[in-house]
Amino acid sequence: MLRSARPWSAFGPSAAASGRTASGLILTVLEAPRAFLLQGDPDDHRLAEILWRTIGIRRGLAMGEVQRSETDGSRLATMAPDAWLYLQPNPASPRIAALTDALADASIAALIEQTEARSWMSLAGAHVERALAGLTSRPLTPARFPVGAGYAIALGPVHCLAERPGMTLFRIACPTSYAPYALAMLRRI
Amino acid sequence: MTGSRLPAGGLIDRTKPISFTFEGRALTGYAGDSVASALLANDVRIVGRSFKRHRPRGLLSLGMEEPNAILNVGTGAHAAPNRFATELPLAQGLAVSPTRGWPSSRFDLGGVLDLWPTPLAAGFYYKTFIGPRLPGVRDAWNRLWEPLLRSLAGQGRAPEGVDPDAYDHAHIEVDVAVVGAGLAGLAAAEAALGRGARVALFERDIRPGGRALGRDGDPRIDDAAPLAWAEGAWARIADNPRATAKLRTTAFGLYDGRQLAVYELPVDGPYAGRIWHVRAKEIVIAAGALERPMTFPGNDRPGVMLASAVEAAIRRYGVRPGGQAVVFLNHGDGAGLRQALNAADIEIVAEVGPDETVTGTQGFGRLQSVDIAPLGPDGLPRMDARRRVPADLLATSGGWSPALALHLIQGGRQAWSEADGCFIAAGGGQDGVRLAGAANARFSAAAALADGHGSTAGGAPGPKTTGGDAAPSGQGLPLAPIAAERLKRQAFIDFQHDVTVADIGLAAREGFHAIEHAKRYTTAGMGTDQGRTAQLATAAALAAATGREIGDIGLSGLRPPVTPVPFGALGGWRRGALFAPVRQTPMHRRHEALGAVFEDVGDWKRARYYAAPGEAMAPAVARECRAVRTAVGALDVSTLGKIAVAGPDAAAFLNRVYTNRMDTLAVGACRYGVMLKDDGMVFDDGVVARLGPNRFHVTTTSGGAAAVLNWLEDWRQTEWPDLKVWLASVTEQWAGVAVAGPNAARTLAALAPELDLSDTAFPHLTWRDATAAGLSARIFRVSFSGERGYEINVPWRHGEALWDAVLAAGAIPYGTEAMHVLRAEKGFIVVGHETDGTVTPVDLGLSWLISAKKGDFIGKRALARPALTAPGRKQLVGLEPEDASVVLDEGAQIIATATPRPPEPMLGHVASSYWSSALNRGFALALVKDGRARHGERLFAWSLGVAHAVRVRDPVFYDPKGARLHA
Amino acid sequence: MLLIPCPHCGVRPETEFVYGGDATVRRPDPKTASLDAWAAYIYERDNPKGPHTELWLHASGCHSWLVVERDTVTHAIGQVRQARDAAS
Amino acid sequence: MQDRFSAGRILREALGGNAGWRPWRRNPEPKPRYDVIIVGGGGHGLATAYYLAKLHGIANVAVIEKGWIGGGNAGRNTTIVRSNYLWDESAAIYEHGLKLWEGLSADLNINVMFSQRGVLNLAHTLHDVREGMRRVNANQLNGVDAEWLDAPGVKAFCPLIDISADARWPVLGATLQRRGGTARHDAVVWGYARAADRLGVDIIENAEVTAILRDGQGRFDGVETTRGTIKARTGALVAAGHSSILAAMAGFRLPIESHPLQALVSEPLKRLLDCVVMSNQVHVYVSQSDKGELVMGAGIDAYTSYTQRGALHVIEDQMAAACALFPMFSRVRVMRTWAGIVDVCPDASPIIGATPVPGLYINCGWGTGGFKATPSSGWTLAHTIATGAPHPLNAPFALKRFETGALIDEHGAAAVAH
Repeated sequence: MLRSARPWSAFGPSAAASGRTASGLILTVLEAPRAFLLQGDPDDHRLAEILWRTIGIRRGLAMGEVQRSETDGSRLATMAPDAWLYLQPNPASPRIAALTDALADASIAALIEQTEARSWMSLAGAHVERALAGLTSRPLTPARFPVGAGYAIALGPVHCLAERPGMTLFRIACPTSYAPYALAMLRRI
Repeated sequence: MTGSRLPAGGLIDRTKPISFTFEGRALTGYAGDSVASALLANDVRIVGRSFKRHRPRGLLSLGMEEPNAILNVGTGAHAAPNRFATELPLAQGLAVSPTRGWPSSRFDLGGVLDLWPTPLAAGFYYKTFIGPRLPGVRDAWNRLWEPLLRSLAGQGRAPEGVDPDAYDHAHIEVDVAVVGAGLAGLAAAEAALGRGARVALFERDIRPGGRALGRDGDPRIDDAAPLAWAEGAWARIADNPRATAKLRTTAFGLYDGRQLAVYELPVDGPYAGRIWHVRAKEIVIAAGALERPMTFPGNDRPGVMLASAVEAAIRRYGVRPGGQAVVFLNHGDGAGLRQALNAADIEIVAEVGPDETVTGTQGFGRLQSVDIAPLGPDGLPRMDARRRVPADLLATSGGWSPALALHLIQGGRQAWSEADGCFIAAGGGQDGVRLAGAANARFSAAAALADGHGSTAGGAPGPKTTGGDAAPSGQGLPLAPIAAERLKRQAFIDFQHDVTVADIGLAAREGFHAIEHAKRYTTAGMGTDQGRTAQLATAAALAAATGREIGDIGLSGLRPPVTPVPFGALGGWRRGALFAPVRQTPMHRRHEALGAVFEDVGDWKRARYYAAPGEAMAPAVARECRAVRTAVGALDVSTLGKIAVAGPDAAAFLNRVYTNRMDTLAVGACRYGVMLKDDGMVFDDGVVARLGPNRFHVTTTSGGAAAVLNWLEDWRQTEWPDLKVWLASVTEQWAGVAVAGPNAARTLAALAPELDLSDTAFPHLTWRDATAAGLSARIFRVSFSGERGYEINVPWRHGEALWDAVLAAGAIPYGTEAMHVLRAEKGFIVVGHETDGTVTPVDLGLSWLISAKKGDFIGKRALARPALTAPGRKQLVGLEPEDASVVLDEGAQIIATATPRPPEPMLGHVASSYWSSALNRGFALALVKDGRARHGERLFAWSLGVAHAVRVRDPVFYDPKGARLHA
Repeated sequence: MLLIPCPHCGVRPETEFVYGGDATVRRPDPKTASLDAWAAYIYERDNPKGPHTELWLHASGCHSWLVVERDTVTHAIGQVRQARDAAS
Repeated sequence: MQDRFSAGRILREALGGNAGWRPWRRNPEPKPRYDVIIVGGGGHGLATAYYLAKLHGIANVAVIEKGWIGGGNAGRNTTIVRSNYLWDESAAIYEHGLKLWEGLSADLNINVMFSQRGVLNLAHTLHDVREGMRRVNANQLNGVDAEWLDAPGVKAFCPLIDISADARWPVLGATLQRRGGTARHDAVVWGYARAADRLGVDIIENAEVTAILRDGQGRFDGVETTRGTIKARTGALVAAGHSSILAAMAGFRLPIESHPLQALVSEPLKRLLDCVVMSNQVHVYVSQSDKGELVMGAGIDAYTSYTQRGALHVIEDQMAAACALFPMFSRVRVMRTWAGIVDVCPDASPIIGATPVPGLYINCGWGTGGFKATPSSGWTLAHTIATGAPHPLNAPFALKRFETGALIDEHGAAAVAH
């Protein structure tokens, strides 16, 4: 069946694209989590209730805040005062259906799937902060980009989303069509 | 080691000899040498020729102020033009040569220009080469004089080929950034670290210490010799985890938000470097001071050196720059110099006293003697009483000027200080930026240390100094009185550009009284040395010539960078494949395999056509078009911009955005729409599909997606915040394949057997969710070709699989060129072809898209403006060349005659033009004045000198009834 | 490079933003607006030498349109608000 | 004009030790009243004064400059001169200017170093090619010299350009105007000043306008300056970079935004680039000065500003682009960067003519292209001032056009094709 085709076509990142960067950082291409952009009124309590009921996560309001589910590794990153990104590593999680059903009519909030829109990769190594700083004027010091946070960030000309799961580890999502460029950019640091 | 190297001493490693070549001559120096000090050690006295008069020049300095020693380094792709010998650490195998002087710097034919320099005075070129014609030469300036001047001018040779070096960029944020690791800078950095700050310290030299490097006679610091203290302080700072300390790293710019731009060069290799973008809460500029040469007749003779350079030669490089020295200072700080000369066993044959001056020097290519004369009551030298002393070295100092460049280029001010005998910082600039040490006119070691330490207030007490402390006292202007005009032409102010006291006098005589005018007229201070030695002397000479005070004249403005920075370094890593991003669709690899030729659309690569082996473009495109018209074709439409619009007010929002109604759109249906800017001009177009009562899927042009989304967000957030609607880009969520042609339904049926494709179940301009090729798909029944068409959208990662399936089901791939032919045959417009920001929907014949029933929409009011309704506007028409075999040039202009006589009135232009295999003729879409009233008229399409007769007609060439949509 | 304190994302470099120009322009009612009122709305902009109220889109941040007070002589940046709040 | 410049004169004066050279212009005290006041001592203002005196016999004119003449954009541009504009109105006024350029050295008796080395506008996409062809054809039919070159033609004309097909933005062709080129900006400013001064025009420096005076009927009546009140019944605002400020003083608004535009020069190199190269897609424009420096323009900074100071990232973007197009420039170094303030109109075309204030005229909005227009803008504004009516050349560039919507949009195509 055609569905069994490789998850990524050759244009984009495949596991083969993983490896070490010029300065020895470990660059790993990740399978994309299911991603849903959630947009709604930050003060709307109905929305908060729906989120808690369907995905078991309380909405963060501060930019960079990433709220995590206790149970299934899913998370909700604050993208804008009225926008959050729900990231669910388990593509078959029943919570996805629960959430989409609850917001299907877009009367309270808009829920748009963007799973395909981003390519995910991780960059790890002792000097990862310094190396990435060559690509962005966005400060990356722990004070400005704490462990656990996630921000929109420009790497060179590419608008990305970056998470910092650990002090020496960044998870980066770039627009899918820019993935070949983004990988080349990261490989040389 | 031969030459002038002293038997011992200096900060060089005599166990590490380094060989290099100068003008092909093999020479040797030591690790720790600069190219300049090595040349001096090898008795190379002529290091280049001047720009205009080709005078032989030697090393004036051993530092960043050097105007003379400009070298070409390396050859071919490794070449680097105009590098300063004083700034180049000596490296093994380095091949350097002067940038001027032919055949050599010693014997330069250009030297004849110096035989009678008077006609070549400042600005001479403005006053000649004026006449439009010379006997026999038309346009003499362009054909004769300018080429001649250009071949004489210029300095270094540009490299050839691609730069083999790589450059990088870095960004850091610190509390305190310190520029300069001299005494003041080191004290400032240590003080800042002392109070827990994160510190960045940048030193342009390859060693810390600043003036301590080439100087003796300073006090002991914390009971250590100054240099030992400096090295200790540097080590402490470099070891501190809160500090970033870099050598051979120059702060070349200071920008808004206290952002320093810093260029780091490797201490060992000459070029490849990194630019640091440094953001700091506080910036300490401790860039030191620059010594000023005295201006007197013959002051450019090789052997005339700055006093600090003589000291540095002896103390830092262990080089003996001469045997018999004349000392000519305009201040009292000569102790260190004298000690150095004595240490090097250099005889001081004369010291020019305060009531004396130098009136001339002699010697070709090397100083042989110096004329010294007493000053008369009129303050001018008494030439009759002058004496000539033999000397091969003249150590001169006209005092010191604080290095204010960084302060000035960020908007700082400066003012003349009579007490200090120099211009000093006088406020302005950004908060949190301070000068310290000699840059702050604190010239003595003790004062500099205290200033540097104090300038970052708080923390531990600063370094203690003990012992004598020297500083220039009573320094005046570096301008020696000169008796005769003739001698003023030998007294150089700008060594590199051969600007003399006489030139400044001439500029003053001709009315160039503003310093900026005098500078531009004489080019004083406009050389690659950026006028470090010339700036003050220029102002001083202008003051003298116009009888004004130097403080009233001021100095000419400085512009970044403080020191030259390579293009490649500024460009950084964005070169080659990383220069600009490329966007690819998931089918890209398939297109390549099919022999696609790509076109750039925004950042996208789109397949333009698929050439079978040996197939040219025209037949390929014709073949692809025939496939769509007679069977079925497949086009990759993944690049289309896609925006999800959702929320209770989504329909109301889109109603205001498009010219036609979107609120009446039924769920399951789609509709074509155009967007206008509020000036009434077409901005973008696409298809709007209603997914639910509150949910829409909107497509934009491939190139316009980002701009459209930003623009829609602008309206949503700033104009209509009351509307409850949200926008999200889903461009890369959906890959798409357009399946078009009479067999399109059959092809789709093969992919989605369970989908009812009848016109009743799935009519034109509707969409359905379905499973296609085993993939969950959203299928839009739309047509941009005039044939029955479906756009199958699947999750991006499955684009390739979908493409394979569609082709396997019999569709022929076609590219954007065929797409254009097909849409043009139907008279469909493309934003960017038929629009250029000056075209309204009415001009395009899209009035039917403008809803009269609904209220306001963006651009509606503007459409009523007189010029947008007046007759004579250009309207969309079709053109048929009378000669059916002709395909008009796109961009051809429409005129009324076959034989234009400029200025020939133009009626419009060809926007799109193709060969149509369906019509078996060339055809075009054009915008023509009152075009709709001209149908049937015979006009001419004119391009690059050829006029083709064309017949104006309706823009719909093919299937005007639209029957084929349902074929 | 300007440093713009985004009310949501904190201080960010100018390169993350898209400039939107004069923020004081108000769209007149299209039904009643005179020709020159409309022309003024489309084309005329505050262009002061000194304090300026202007729009910036935080394109590689929270995608908010912001109303920024900036001095066109010193480039000093004052109050920054979300345009949505400023408008309503 | 006495005191003429020539090669012979240079030799004669040299024999006399250059003692005989006279000031290029007087340094007059402002008179209380003039026939015409021109605010702005840049190229455009000085040219206006010169043509008023020379062609219209109006010599009782004051040019008022807040600093030193030529200290604004006249001294901050990349000196490119061309006339290959798309629309008839633009082509007409720029071509008129180009013809004036061709005789300017002789007319002003100073070498303005107008170098007709040819201007290339590169096309990197099919869209660029369409627009380029459209412009070339329009130029030719307007009597403006223009040629279309394919990629090999570009390489032949300018061997330095990388035309390799695998470049990120391959060169598909270019428009060429051979009569275009560069000139020496200081010489233009000083030449117009010298010539105008010789005809009796007072050039008054260090006089900043602090107020614009209007009489009871609201007509222009003079200006207050830091050097006192100066009266006149006719005035013209010719102060690029401060047009909106002066307009506000006079009580009207302009459709203008003022942005920093950065430019730079490299260190001087041996002659290597013999034409002007411009590329919108890659965003480079470059020429080599007679002295050997590469002179380059960058993009305008995004925001409005009155500091003649731009941001570094704009320079960095431009240097990356320059190296993409001219790989061998990578090791050449930037010597000076600077910024001018450009007044940008919504349709990228200038405003030359009447203002809502009777007796007051304005010339502004040249955006990034003002230098090349110096002669024609002065010429047409002088005509407008002298006759009280616009010349056909500048009539289309009236301020009124923004009301009617009859814009002259030189941005070229607004969007990118499907």
